[in-house]
Amino acid sequence: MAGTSRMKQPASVRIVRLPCTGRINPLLPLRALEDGADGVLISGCHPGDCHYREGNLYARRRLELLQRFLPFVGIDPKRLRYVWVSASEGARWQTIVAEFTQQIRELKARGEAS
Amino acid sequence: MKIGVFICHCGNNISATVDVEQVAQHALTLPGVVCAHTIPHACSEPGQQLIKKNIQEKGLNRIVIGACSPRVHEATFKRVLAQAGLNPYLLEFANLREQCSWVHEDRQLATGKAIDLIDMAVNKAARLEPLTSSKVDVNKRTLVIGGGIAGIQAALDIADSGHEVALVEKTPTIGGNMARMDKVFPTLDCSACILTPKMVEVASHPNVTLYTYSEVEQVSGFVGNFKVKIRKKARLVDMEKCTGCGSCTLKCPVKAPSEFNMGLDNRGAIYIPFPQAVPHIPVIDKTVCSYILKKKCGLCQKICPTGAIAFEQQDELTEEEFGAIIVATGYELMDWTVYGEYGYGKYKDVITSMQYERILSSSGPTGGHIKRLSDGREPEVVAIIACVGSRDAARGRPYCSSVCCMYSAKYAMLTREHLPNAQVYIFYMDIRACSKMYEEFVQRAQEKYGANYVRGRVSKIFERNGRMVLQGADTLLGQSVELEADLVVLAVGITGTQSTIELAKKLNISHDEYGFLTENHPKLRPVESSTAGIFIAGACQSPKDIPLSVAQASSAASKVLGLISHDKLETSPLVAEVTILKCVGCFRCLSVCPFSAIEEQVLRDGTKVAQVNPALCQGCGLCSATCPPAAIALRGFTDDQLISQMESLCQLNPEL
Amino acid sequence: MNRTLKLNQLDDQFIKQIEQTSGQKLNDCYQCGKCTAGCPIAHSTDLPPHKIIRMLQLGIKDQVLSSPTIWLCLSCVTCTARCPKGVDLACIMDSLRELAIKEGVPQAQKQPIKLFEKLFLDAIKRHGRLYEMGTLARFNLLTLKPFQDMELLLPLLKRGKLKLTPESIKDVEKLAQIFASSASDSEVH
Amino acid sequence: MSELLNELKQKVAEILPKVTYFIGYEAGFDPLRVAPVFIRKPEDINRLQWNRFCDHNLATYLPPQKRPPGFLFEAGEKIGVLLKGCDSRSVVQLLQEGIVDREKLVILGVPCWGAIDIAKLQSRIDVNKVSRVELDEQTIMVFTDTAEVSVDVSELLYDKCKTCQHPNTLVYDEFIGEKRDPPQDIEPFALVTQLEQMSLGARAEFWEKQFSRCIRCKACRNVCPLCYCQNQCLLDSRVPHWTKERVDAKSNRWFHLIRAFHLAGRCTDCGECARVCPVNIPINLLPMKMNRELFELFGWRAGTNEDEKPPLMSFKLEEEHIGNDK
Repeated sequence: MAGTSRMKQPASVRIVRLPCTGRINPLLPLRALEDGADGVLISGCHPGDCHYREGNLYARRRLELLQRFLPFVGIDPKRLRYVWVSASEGARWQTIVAEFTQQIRELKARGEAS
Repeated sequence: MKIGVFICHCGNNISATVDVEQVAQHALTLPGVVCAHTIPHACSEPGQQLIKKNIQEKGLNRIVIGACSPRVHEATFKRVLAQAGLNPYLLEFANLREQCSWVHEDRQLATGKAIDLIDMAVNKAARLEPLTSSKVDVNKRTLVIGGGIAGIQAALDIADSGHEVALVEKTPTIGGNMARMDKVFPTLDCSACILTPKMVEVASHPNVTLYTYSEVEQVSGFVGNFKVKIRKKARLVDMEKCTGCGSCTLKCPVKAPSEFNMGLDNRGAIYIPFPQAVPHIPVIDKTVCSYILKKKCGLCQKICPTGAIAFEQQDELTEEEFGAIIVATGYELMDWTVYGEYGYGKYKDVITSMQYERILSSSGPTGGHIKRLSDGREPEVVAIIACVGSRDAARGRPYCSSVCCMYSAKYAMLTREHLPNAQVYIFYMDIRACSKMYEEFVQRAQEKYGANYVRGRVSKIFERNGRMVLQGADTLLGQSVELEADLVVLAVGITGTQSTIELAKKLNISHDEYGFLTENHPKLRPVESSTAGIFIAGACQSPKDIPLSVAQASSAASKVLGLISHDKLETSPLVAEVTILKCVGCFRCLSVCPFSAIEEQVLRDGTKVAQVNPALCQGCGLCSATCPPAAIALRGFTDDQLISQMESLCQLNPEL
Repeated sequence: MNRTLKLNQLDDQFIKQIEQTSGQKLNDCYQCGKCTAGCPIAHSTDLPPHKIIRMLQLGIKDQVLSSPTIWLCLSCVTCTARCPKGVDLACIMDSLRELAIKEGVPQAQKQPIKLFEKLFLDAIKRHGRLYEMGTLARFNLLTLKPFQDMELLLPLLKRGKLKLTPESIKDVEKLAQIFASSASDSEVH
Repeated sequence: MSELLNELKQKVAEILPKVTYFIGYEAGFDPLRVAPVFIRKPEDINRLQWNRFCDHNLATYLPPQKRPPGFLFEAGEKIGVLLKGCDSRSVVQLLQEGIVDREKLVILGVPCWGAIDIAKLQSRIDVNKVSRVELDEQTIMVFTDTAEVSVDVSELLYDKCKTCQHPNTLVYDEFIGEKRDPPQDIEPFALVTQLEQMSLGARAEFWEKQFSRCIRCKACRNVCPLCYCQNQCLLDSRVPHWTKERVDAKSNRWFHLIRAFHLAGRCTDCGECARVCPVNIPINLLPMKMNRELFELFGWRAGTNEDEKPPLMSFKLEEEHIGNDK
């Protein structure tokens, strides 16, 4: 939707396509951070509106745990964000991507992201 | 590994922002890439030919296409691969349009990103495997949910083609909102005259099973094989014995507001919603019936000549199987009472559009005479306020309800036909009359029927000397105006319903915040829901008038017929798969699977491992994310494929 | 007035300025007229509220800033409450008044509103709530119109809408502190 | 202690005919050490020991996936096992996961006062030259040929024992001795909280140092009663390619992060991973942090409730403690 409506977004974003946030083993975003991604933004259908019924509800718990765990091993939890954006919320997606990119830029500027 | 990369200009949709030649040049440097081409329109015939030619001449065995969103053309290119003799799942798509050229402006940055996207795609492509689908039987029966005009039309179209349909309607009669209407635009033919024959036809059609006063309770299964539990609510009237004579409804001492007449008059606790109701059989409203509440009365039982009253009747649950489902649950009026300034409820002479339909109708509570509800006087001035609950972001309804402009013009005409001396004022913001003969209809209301259009919203309605005073503005004049009217009709906007939202959850299809169902693609798949085998028709998808609802219903019916014309259906091969050797039998996958697609399998040595039923698996990958030893992989999105994509995008330290 | 308006000579800067000070997006307005419809003073203005915002959308600065409308506006916020697009027109009116004063628009200089607001705040400072009788008396004296609105006095007194003596809140001193700490802000008026 | 041991021997004698073998502790190579023992014959019952040095979690021998071929049993056969409170949590978790079959276990329960961490004795006496030990409830006397030392036992307890909330075996067939009252006002995640006092950077540095010492011996994984994937373990997997065998701080960290996530909501805080670590990495802190978060979010404690679904295997539509947009 954001793409179809040609809403401008930061060019530093790369999207990995997945069928459902339920597919996300928390190790996947963690791996991206370990591999050198500055930030990982995870976006899926709103809880209760999972295209695959329940996937995002499991993902919500797992990603929340990941987020809370990160600082324990010295990773800034701000480098990870998970949000629920439906396909029709192009404008919201645009805002979130812009905000998150800005947040990561600030972290990098302070030398806190890898 | 022989990978071919094809970069689409998409006219200049991509090439205007992305240097496609540079991307292709870069692709050639990637391991495994044999050739890289740019194509003006990859989806066009010459584009497809070029890809096929390269596959055949260079023996390509993995294809990367950098073009638009895979939602648009993935299927097209899968077909190209298949035609060239390659397994269609050896295709990887990089979305260079929606994810890159359309959303970035800086050519250098966009080109850099496009290169990365191709990098990621090539890396994933190298790990793709040929996949084949399995086949499942298709049940030929169709379930239509909602007995309004859209549901009736869809059911009839399918039934006429010789296939079985079950039509489920939650109220005691089919007909829906259209049955309430008097005459309908743009031809002003009588709604009942065109609807009632269809109601009768669908009820008596040999291929249609009609479930009125019934609701869908639970849905499981998948395209071609849905299992649906239907709750037949107890009518407390034996449908076999009842002859529909209606004497019970005349004797019932209880009074409750009539739903059909929008609360303008009363019905009994036992009632037939309206004279043309189908089935023409009464129902007992358990919430008001004295016998049910206090065990007193039972008059209907005493009077019924056939002994059809059955107070002991219970809800019945039936489970049926269907191959396809059409949802046609319609709309309701948005909550107009949030507009305190219009005085609805305080002033009897402020009514809603649907109430006006009933007042205009000869079968309505006033017998078709336009009267004020306060004193029964014929109004001299009728005011209609458009956009009540439409285009009003502040009240949570930013969209246009699309029908109010037309029915407001209709009210002007009908009012003048009933009361030639009455004046009609319509307060509007813009007039939207964009279908065939619609603009002419509105013109006629003004030219022939003398409707007075005032461009501006009304801010307040109050009473003065028994009349309604409308404080408004004429934005064309640029000043505030005031109108004394005898009757005010609020042209209330329409909204999706809470019950549709609940149904959508059972069906696992998506909806928006207003309760309208979401179509799979706004342009190219307008009647398909987000779940295969479930289609949508009518105003449950968006505000719609009758012609559009009927057209969409027939369209959904044709989609269903297309589906059930197959005896067997290919299932997507993008499903989970267990590597038996790796499975340790913890069955966490089985525990989380939302589709019950995982079963225990006992091997010959007695060990138990998990097994996926590919027909039930929807490919969400939850099991794969849950399995500790990664023994269960979601095909097309395996750990290896995802890790390879992430490694190439991070590029910092691929050797972890 | 009836000259053809040259749209491309209009003031973009003005649009931005008003959007910034009011925090409203002018283009949200789709000219439905509900503000004018509900405005209690629309009938006695040269430019009713919806026309003001239309002119703002186009950037017609001089005519808007010199319109009596912005001074007649009572800040009753009916327009804001009813606006289907959530435009806070009352706030825009505030911004316009502020700007008119800042820019020294002649009409703004003549307005006794500045005096009224000062007297209003004085009363609040002194009593913690408005003392209508005293404020009105001072206002009439200082504007040299001692008998202005005198015909309303009796009916208002009869209905108990006016009190002859002031009422004060508890801890008026604390209020004085608030005034003191925001002294620089109050200077804006 | 000796009364308990006698009672234990008596009970084992009673159940031995019903089980294929009984898993308990026997004396080790010196007076400070004990070792697990598999008793198959009545004459071996006398080898059994029960004292404050019994630290191994014998539950690790229970998942069928972890048992070597010679220790598999035929249908209908049972195994007996001695479990301390903490170890029994592992069994409860294994039962919850459906990995072990309660019908096939005969569990002897004991009260536990905490086990002695020999490493804590090292600073007072050379633990590798110990010739004799005298132990009563409060104090321990340790003798070498040249020295002797007397220490208050409470100073030598494992850290995990200091925060233990389950001094009695949770699930058992027979309980030996009298149950202890569970201690009050225990902060079970104190060790995690302690580490969290550090700044983010300092903590990163702390772990960097720890992980750079890891030699990837995988003892932590092998001893863990809940790591039963064995040959299929993701940490050994080539396809999918999650890890590499290289041993450096970054790769080691990744290795341990995978383990931590696999144990999230499952780890029963038995601390065996840290105990067996040859380079003394407090590796149990990673899953313990997970446990703390899951406790705060969902009130979940692995191994205390066999019938409840673990939080990561379930959900609520409206979560009480998780925001919708974090």
